[in-house]
Amino acid sequence: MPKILKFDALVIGAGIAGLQAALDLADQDFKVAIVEKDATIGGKMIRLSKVFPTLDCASCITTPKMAAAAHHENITLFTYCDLQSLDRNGNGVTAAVRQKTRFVDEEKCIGCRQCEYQCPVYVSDPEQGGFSGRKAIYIPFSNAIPQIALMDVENCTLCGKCARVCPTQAVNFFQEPQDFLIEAQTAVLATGFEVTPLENKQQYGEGKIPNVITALQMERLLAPHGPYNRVLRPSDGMEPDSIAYIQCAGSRDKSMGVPYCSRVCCMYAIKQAMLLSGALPLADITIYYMDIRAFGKGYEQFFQNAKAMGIEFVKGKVATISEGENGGVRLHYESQEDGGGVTSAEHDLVVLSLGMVAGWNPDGHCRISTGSDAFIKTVKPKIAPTLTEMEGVFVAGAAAGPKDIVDSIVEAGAAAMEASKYLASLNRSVKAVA
Amino acid sequence: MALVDPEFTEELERFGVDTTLECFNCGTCAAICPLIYEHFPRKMIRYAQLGAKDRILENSDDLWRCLHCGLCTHTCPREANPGELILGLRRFVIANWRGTANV
Amino acid sequence: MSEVSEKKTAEKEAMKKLRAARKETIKRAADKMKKQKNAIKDIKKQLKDKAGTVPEIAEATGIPSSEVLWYLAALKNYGQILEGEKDGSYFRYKWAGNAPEDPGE
Amino acid sequence: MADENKANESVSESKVGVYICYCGGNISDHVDVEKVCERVKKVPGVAVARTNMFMCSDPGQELIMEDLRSGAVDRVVVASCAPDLHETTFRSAITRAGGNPYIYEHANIREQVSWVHHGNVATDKATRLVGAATAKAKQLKPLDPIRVEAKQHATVIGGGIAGMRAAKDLAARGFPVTLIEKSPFLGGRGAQLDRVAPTGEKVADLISELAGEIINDSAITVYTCSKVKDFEGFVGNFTLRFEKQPPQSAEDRNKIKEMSESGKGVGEFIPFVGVCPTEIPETSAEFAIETGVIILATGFKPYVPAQGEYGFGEFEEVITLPEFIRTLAESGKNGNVLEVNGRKIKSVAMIHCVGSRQIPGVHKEDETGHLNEYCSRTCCSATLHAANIIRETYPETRVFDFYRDIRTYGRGQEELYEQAAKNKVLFFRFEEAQAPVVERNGGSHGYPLSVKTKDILTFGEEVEVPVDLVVLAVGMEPNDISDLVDMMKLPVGADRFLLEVHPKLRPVELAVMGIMLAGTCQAPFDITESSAAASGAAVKAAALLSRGYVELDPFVAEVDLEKCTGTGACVQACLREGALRLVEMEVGGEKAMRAQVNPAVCTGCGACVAVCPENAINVKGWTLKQYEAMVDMIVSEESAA
Amino acid sequence: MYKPRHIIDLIADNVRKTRNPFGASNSTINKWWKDTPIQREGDAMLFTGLMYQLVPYIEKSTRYLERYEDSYLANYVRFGKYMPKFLVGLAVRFLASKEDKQKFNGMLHSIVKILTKSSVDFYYRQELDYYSGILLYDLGDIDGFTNHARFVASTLKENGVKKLVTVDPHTTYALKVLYPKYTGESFEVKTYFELVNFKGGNGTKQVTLHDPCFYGRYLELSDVPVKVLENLGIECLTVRNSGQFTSCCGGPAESISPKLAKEIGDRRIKDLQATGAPIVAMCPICMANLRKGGVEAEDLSTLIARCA
Repeated sequence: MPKILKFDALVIGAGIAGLQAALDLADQDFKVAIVEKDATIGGKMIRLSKVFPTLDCASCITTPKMAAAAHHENITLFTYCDLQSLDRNGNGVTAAVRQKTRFVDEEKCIGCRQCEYQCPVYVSDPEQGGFSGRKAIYIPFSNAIPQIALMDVENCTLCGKCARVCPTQAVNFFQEPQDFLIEAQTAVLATGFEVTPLENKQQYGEGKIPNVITALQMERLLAPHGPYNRVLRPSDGMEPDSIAYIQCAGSRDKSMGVPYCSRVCCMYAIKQAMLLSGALPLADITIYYMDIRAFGKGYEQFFQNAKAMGIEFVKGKVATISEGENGGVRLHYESQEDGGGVTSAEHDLVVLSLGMVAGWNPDGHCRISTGSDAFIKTVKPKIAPTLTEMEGVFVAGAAAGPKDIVDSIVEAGAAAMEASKYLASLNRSVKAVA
Repeated sequence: MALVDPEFTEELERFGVDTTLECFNCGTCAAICPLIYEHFPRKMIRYAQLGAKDRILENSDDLWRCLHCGLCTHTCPREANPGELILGLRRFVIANWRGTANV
Repeated sequence: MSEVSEKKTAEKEAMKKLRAARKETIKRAADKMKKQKNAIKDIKKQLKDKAGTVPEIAEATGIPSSEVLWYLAALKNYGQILEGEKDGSYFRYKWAGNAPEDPGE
Repeated sequence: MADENKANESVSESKVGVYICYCGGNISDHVDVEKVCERVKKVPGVAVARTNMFMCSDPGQELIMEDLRSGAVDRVVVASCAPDLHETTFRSAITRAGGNPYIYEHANIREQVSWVHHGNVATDKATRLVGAATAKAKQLKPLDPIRVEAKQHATVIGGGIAGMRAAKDLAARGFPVTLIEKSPFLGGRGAQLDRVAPTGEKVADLISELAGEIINDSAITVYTCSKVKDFEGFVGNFTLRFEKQPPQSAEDRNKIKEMSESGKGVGEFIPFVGVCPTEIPETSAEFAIETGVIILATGFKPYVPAQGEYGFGEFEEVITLPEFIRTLAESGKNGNVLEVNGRKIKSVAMIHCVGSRQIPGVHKEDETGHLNEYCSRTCCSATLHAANIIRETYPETRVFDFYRDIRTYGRGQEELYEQAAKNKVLFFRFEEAQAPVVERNGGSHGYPLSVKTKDILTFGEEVEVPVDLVVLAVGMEPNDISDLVDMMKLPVGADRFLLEVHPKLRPVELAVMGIMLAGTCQAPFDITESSAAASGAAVKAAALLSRGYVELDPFVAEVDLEKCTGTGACVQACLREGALRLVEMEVGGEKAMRAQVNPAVCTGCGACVAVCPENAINVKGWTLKQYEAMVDMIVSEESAA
Repeated sequence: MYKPRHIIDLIADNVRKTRNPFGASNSTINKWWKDTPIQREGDAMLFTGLMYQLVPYIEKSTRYLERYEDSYLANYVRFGKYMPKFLVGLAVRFLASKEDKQKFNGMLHSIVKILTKSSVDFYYRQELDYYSGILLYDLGDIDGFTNHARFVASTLKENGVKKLVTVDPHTTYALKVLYPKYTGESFEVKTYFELVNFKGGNGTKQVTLHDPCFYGRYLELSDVPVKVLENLGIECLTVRNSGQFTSCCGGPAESISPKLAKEIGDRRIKDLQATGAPIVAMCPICMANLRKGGVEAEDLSTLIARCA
């Protein structure tokens, strides 16, 4: 019989939406468990450079929320855990959770990174867009929470150096996954998004054309402790003079099975363009787009500022990308405004503004269905937008459709409100019975 | 330019084309077309949307540049079927020629 | 004393089993590590005396330039490479004099 | 003896820890952080000085906590971004390490240094600021926050969808709520819609449901026809006085008339009017409530086009989208052609971005000198939704859509756009500087108007569309709440909407503590987003009320009774009623008048400090001595390069 | 560029008169079966649609057209229909070389060999083997196409034909997709390579496969030949723009603008030559157009037959 842990509320996903929902519940003195599949909390946001439209550094906003959640007396974090199932159970829900193996004893590890320094194997680091290497035993990144190492067994030679150097004997090659149950009265799904797979658009090279990168990779190039600490072209380390953004590279395109708008790409492209013009003042930056969707508070003004800064906006969807001269990248598009017709342009570095696809499919895990866009279905989208088909289970952030950070945070508050109302209603009925 | 004639897209339905207005003019078809020719085929599609019959007839020869290779249709983000649209316009033009010849 | 050594023997046995079970992964990882070591050695050789750009290092070592950059980034991450002056559109990189030796060597 | 020494020397013995943040490069790109650290180490009283990539991160905070726990430091200076971002972050870290949160001083070397200075100057200025903070930190004394009880009650101002959502949420969570609405009806602007994009739900159903819950909830008291007259107090203890009066505005009277004509009564939804929750008052009355938190949900109003803008006001065939939505809803289907006022409409032009996305130099300011530079977020979907309804209900009515960018960003909205294309809506795209022109048609085409535009989609050629009707997709403007803004000292942005503290850190809170904002008083939102914002505001209120008390920073005036001579100058100077007064007390066996502070009311502005002839009053945590120490340090050589 | 109207009228006229676009009788063009014994009864009828047979004529005549494109002589094309000998005389009597005819006929022989080796129960009746009319469809002469297709479809139906084995993408698309839509008659249509069911063989070499548009996109059959060759031990190298994203050889433009056809063909050849391996095509039009760009592609049929 697996051990059972009891909480008032359960939050699935520790991205910005999940953290905010958990904090809003914990601040009302409810006991909250957060289950996160990744080894660190912080979600996609902690991996970003700066965020629109205020250009705050993403870390400046995310780290305090991460720290607040990690240290909140009412919040318990379960990182590197998979949600196996979520079912209704009496008045509440039961989640079956599997603690994945870090091969490092979580109680013992003090995050000193001795193991990491000693490990002889370099592995391409997804946290750095694959542009740099980490070791086969590692801490995800410097502001990760918790600061616990984990081992990448696929790249481990079992040389044992990490175990020998660990001051607390935390390395455990024999660790097994642990299953446990969380019982709570209510749950919030904040399972987030993934970016549109590159393979969906053959014309854009499927990731095989050098110097064509994704916007999330560009976030890393722009981030303070990015792989190169500056923006360089990955094929040969050249500082690019000309950078292009391809909008709707993973959205609004039925030919790749993503008909909907991903809502954030226009703004993040504009934001990155602004950051780039700061980092590389002499570089030409071009954004190829169909419609600029700067709809949020301050967004249109942000867009107009970018235009005024000299960032070039070209109307037209790029049709194909091909390898150009000397590591350059050639884009083919129809120039609509100057009557130029079909033309092509070469850039040193090209960024695909990929869209959002659902981060988690509830099918087989819980009795909640998804919309035609594969995001979690909501049942009262207008006046109670966080309600799902399952009683007492609410949804927040990009789990219920593409959303930017501001909207995700606000919606997380709304989900927390629904959850706390649900808790209040249960407690009242309990009282009434008593 | 001439007035917009919205009836035309319905006229085109006779020639097997019913997606004329589904195109949102992103330009993918023009850029992916192996011809690399001006704004083709979007230009023709846009004229069809506007009902600019005279423009289509004036430029009708361009329609026969199309290879009917289907790349535009395959990559159209709106599934507006630009390739078939061109084919439909060819039919319209031929009917026009032949109709005119009969007069 | 004997208890300790017993425990050690048991551990050794278990490790042996684990090695056997993960034979293929270990082989793959070890091959990768070997390739990395050679590449790092070559890059280090190039940078021992003078700072170089990515294309220069790639040219001298025969390692594709994108991989050279990857190694430099990874090594820089662990303090073994320093970024130097900019030369045209490229930066020069140098071996960090006081950095600890690569533990893999 | 030893203790006494310690007390006397506490200042010089303070062990200050200085923690300097790289802020990822935000600071370190311009300030040589390591150099600042080296220099600061030499400043007297600095026990340790450390740097970190992100001091606010967990490992960064851990550095501070570890030094406190080990006793290496007992005063903390963090040099990083603006204090409004992270001061509380570091105070709570100190608390977690067992320290008093007020032994903390913040040096802003981002906004005040790295974002405005570059090179050596930046490093030098940062050093001086950190030095000054260190000098002050040495003088800091542990303080206790002021704890005030919070009234277990919430007030929501505005009875639209957002206001109702917030009120219902808080009531369901267990707090009594007062809902104040200035009109006789609940439902707000939402009630003036019909079916809503993209789900096609009827607002009648949505508003009926919410209003029903509000009316039937005994925890919610609704005051309609009511306006706030007076406001005072502070978080947890606000007092609102408001007046309930018989409806006076023409708009309200019209709606009441429509209500009586509809034959519907209290509690029922009346299309394009709303739900009247309670009898309409015939006499005026004043009420006062004491409340712990206030949620503003004062909503928006549609932009009214200027005379002549796209022919508005000149041609009767030019109307706004809200007007059209109502017309469309109320015109009974009668054949395959839309009829408006008995006129057959065979061709409709819809023009986007009217009163939104205005550009200085291109668009004209309104009579108050304002331009709406923002996007109104909802009009694209609303327009396409209306276009679809026309095409699906009246297949012989053509629709022509003139846009700048189609912004169907939300879930299900791009599908609306696609559906419009499938419904054979014809789109034209124009540049902001070359807006479409609406003109009287020569009459040759049998249509009263024509719309001409340079169409980007047609390679910049001019196209002309003859039409019977032009619908202007007008944007949103905030309702005029200047009375509330003045009364409550609410921050307003350049766009005239209420301004949140921070769009991500505190998106639904205002800088005035205890006041939240919900819905379109903050920015244009659709109903989904308004509801989410309202619930988001409610949850902040719930957290505040569920604690039962509010902790305020102890930075309030403090009287040194040994120095006070009771001149009363401070009371005269005090800007906040009730914060300072003279009271009779025994001094040296004699009765005398002395100044006394009410810490819950005092805002720590320091006006009293400036006027006291005896230097007998100080703001805690910001004493004159501390200021002097800072100034001394700034000009001293110790903190110089 | 030639006036499309002239070309269309010419071709439509030819098809109407002779049931093929060249205005020569089918029996003049279709002679490949004469030296190959094939049964006249069986399960599925081999339906060549005359494409392989026509290519040598198309090739020669377009080369002729190419010479006069954009010259004042181009305008005389419109008189072609009044002088049927204009093309017939040039193409059929003089231009199509015996060598070429043998080459393309040889491909059909290979297909027969492949089908036989795959134990397909097929038959051939040259009098029922008609041109599909696809060119008329492509050119937009929907009436001309429909009339011709109805004739072909009803002739086949009348003769009890239900299953067809096709040999080129254009005919396959016409019979499989267009005929049901425009004539109301449906046949069970399979391309010959879908019926290959033998393995092994002697090839370990690599080839560059050029996917025709109709197989790649319209019929989504590109995977099939790759598998067939894989089973024969032949590796198909990755070509830039292939499968559903294949790039046109330029062939379809040849009747209107041979220059354009060549330009597009040359671009495609660059893609194909990038792999370094010999180029294999599976459509007679592609073969001809690649050849114009200087590439002698092998036909899939002869490759399979050779390596089997």
